[in-house]
Amino acid sequence: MAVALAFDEVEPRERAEGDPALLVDVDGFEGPLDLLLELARRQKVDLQRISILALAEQYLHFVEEARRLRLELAADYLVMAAWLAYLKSRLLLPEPPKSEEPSAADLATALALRLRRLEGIRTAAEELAARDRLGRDVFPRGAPEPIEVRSRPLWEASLFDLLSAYARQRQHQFNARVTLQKRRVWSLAEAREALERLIGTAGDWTALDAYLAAYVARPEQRATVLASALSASLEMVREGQLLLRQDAPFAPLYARSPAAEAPR
Amino acid sequence: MKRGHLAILTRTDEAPGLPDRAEAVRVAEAILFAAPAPMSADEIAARLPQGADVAAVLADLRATYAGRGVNLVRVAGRWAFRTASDLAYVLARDAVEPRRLSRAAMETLAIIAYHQPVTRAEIEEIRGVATSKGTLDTLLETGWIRLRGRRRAPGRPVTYGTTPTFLDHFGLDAVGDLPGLDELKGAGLLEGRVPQELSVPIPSDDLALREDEAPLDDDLFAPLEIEAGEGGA
Amino acid sequence: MKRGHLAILTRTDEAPGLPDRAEAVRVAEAILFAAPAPMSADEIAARLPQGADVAAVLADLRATYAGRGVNLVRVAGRWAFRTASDLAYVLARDAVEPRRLSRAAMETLAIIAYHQPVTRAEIEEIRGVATSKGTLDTLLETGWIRLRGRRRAPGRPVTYGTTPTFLDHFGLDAVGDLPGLDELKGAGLLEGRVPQELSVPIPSDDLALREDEAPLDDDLFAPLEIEAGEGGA
Repeated sequence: MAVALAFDEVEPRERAEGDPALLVDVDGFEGPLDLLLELARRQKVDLQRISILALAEQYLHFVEEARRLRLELAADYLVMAAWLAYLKSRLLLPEPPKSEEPSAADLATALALRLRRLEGIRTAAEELAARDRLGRDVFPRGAPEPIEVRSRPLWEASLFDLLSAYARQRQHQFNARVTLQKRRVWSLAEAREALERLIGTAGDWTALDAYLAAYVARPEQRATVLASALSASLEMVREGQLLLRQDAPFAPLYARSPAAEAPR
Repeated sequence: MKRGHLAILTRTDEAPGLPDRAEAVRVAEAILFAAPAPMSADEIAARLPQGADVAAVLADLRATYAGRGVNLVRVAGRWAFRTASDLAYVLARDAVEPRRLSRAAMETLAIIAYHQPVTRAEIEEIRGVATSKGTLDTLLETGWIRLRGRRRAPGRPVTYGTTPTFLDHFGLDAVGDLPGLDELKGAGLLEGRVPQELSVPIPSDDLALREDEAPLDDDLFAPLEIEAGEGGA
Repeated sequence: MKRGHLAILTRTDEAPGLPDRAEAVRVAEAILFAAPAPMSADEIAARLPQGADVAAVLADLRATYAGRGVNLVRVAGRWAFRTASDLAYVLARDAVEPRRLSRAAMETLAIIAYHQPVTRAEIEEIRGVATSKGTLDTLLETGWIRLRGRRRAPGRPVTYGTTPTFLDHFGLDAVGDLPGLDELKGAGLLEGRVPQELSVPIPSDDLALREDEAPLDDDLFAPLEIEAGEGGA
């Protein structure tokens, strides 16, 4: 269905002078109902009291005019014209007594209703379009602040996890019983014992740090091991039981038994 | 008008019975200002201090902002702050001109809004012309209309309806607030030709399908093509 | 462009003869609300009614919003509406994310539970490895352990214990209900003979400090740092 009418001739459209009601300009109409509505409006009366007969005549006149101008009307305009011609004849003739078809008056009323409905929705469309529209007349917040999703940890642990973790610790200790007891402080006596073992085994200069590393069970014991070892070694040097050598300040300390032969 | 530290106090040792209304209003104000889209009263209530009366809080807030440069409005059953409409002239500079709908599209939209749920054939009957596929596509593209379901009738035509975005765009709380709806209804202009006994002459954008509507089912993505064949029926 | 009820707004003392201050405030309010980014006073001034004093308008607006859920603030010399800082929490949604404790944390927790009150050094002695600060922090975060006090001993190390939340989470009535070594063995969690000397002390999560515990006093917020220094002593 063609919505707008096409002109088959290039010649400028002729316009009936002086009578705008007969202006043959189908370009702006959207189908026959739209045209009918426009014609009805020109009757300048309430659509409810419109004369369908007059309207049908105007429409038919319009179509004739279009034909005279050799305008090609879309099929639906012609269908409407045929129907209106039929309606017109029905309206003019006396109503047959028991007809099975709807009466001419009913048909006219139905057409009027359709026109009113179209007009009603047109008005509504205009009112709708004229409303304060978002982004044209009213505006939302230009810089919305999105909801920040903060993840909150939900810690999961069962009593079983807790007990088995504890048991694991204790089990570890069952098995580790034989290892020497961990102490927070390495006593001088322990240091001396260790150094005496060193003298016994190492004939050559031995790096004290490396040797003592074996006694540092945990990192934080390093200080106490070194401190106690140093005190013990100084005492042993004084007693002539140990030789110490350091090549430069802060350089590694070496120790050996004075009894051993210097290899040099 | 209370300051932050006070507010925190109120939240922790909350007086039994009356929660602090002013604080609840502040919270609702903050939430609605920040929200990128309109929020339902329930969504707001979920964030208010316990026991706050969300309706009263919103009424307070609406009253506070009445007449201001920003107003609290209800759109699509939800709440949002919007610039006052009489200030459009100042803000128009920012406006990205919304796509102008053709007259045909605007009419089609109006028919969908006022007559929903409505089929393409019914739209055409009202307008008296065929509806081009482009018109419906354009409208679907705006996000203002949606395919609702299928009419339980021969050909099972797709039914169209409007969306909450439509209400938001046109500043409507509900389809019942459409302009001139009462006049159209009163004049009997909303009654369709179709199933008289089922037709309720009130538009409905309710998500629930009507009795005479069936779900779209799986041919969701090709409804227009399918419906196109129905025009002549 | 003035609305009827605007008079209500004229709360700001408006000098007669000057351009309508209230209207200028409304315009500024709407512009700032709709602005996608903070605006300079000059940009705002360019849109205000002729002759409006932008500084006064902004001062008015700032005063109006002071103490509300949304405030007018200056950001880098520009103006913008921002959620009141004390309400930041309403703009955040807590997503609960299930997380499991690391093995080290679980073991540390178990030792704290069984040996409380216990110091970090004691935990390390039992576990045989150093306990990272992160592990204790994580456990404090769970809300299952707490700093109890300080051991009356050289270095005054912090003592740890469990909280009522701990009992609640693990479904225990009291810490005394934690199964002993024999029971753990009975449950198949331990193997071998339980050495005599490995008895488990009776744990206490009593709020009252023990005789060998002193209160945390005022260095509450730096106990871990203080304790960290104690390792080498």
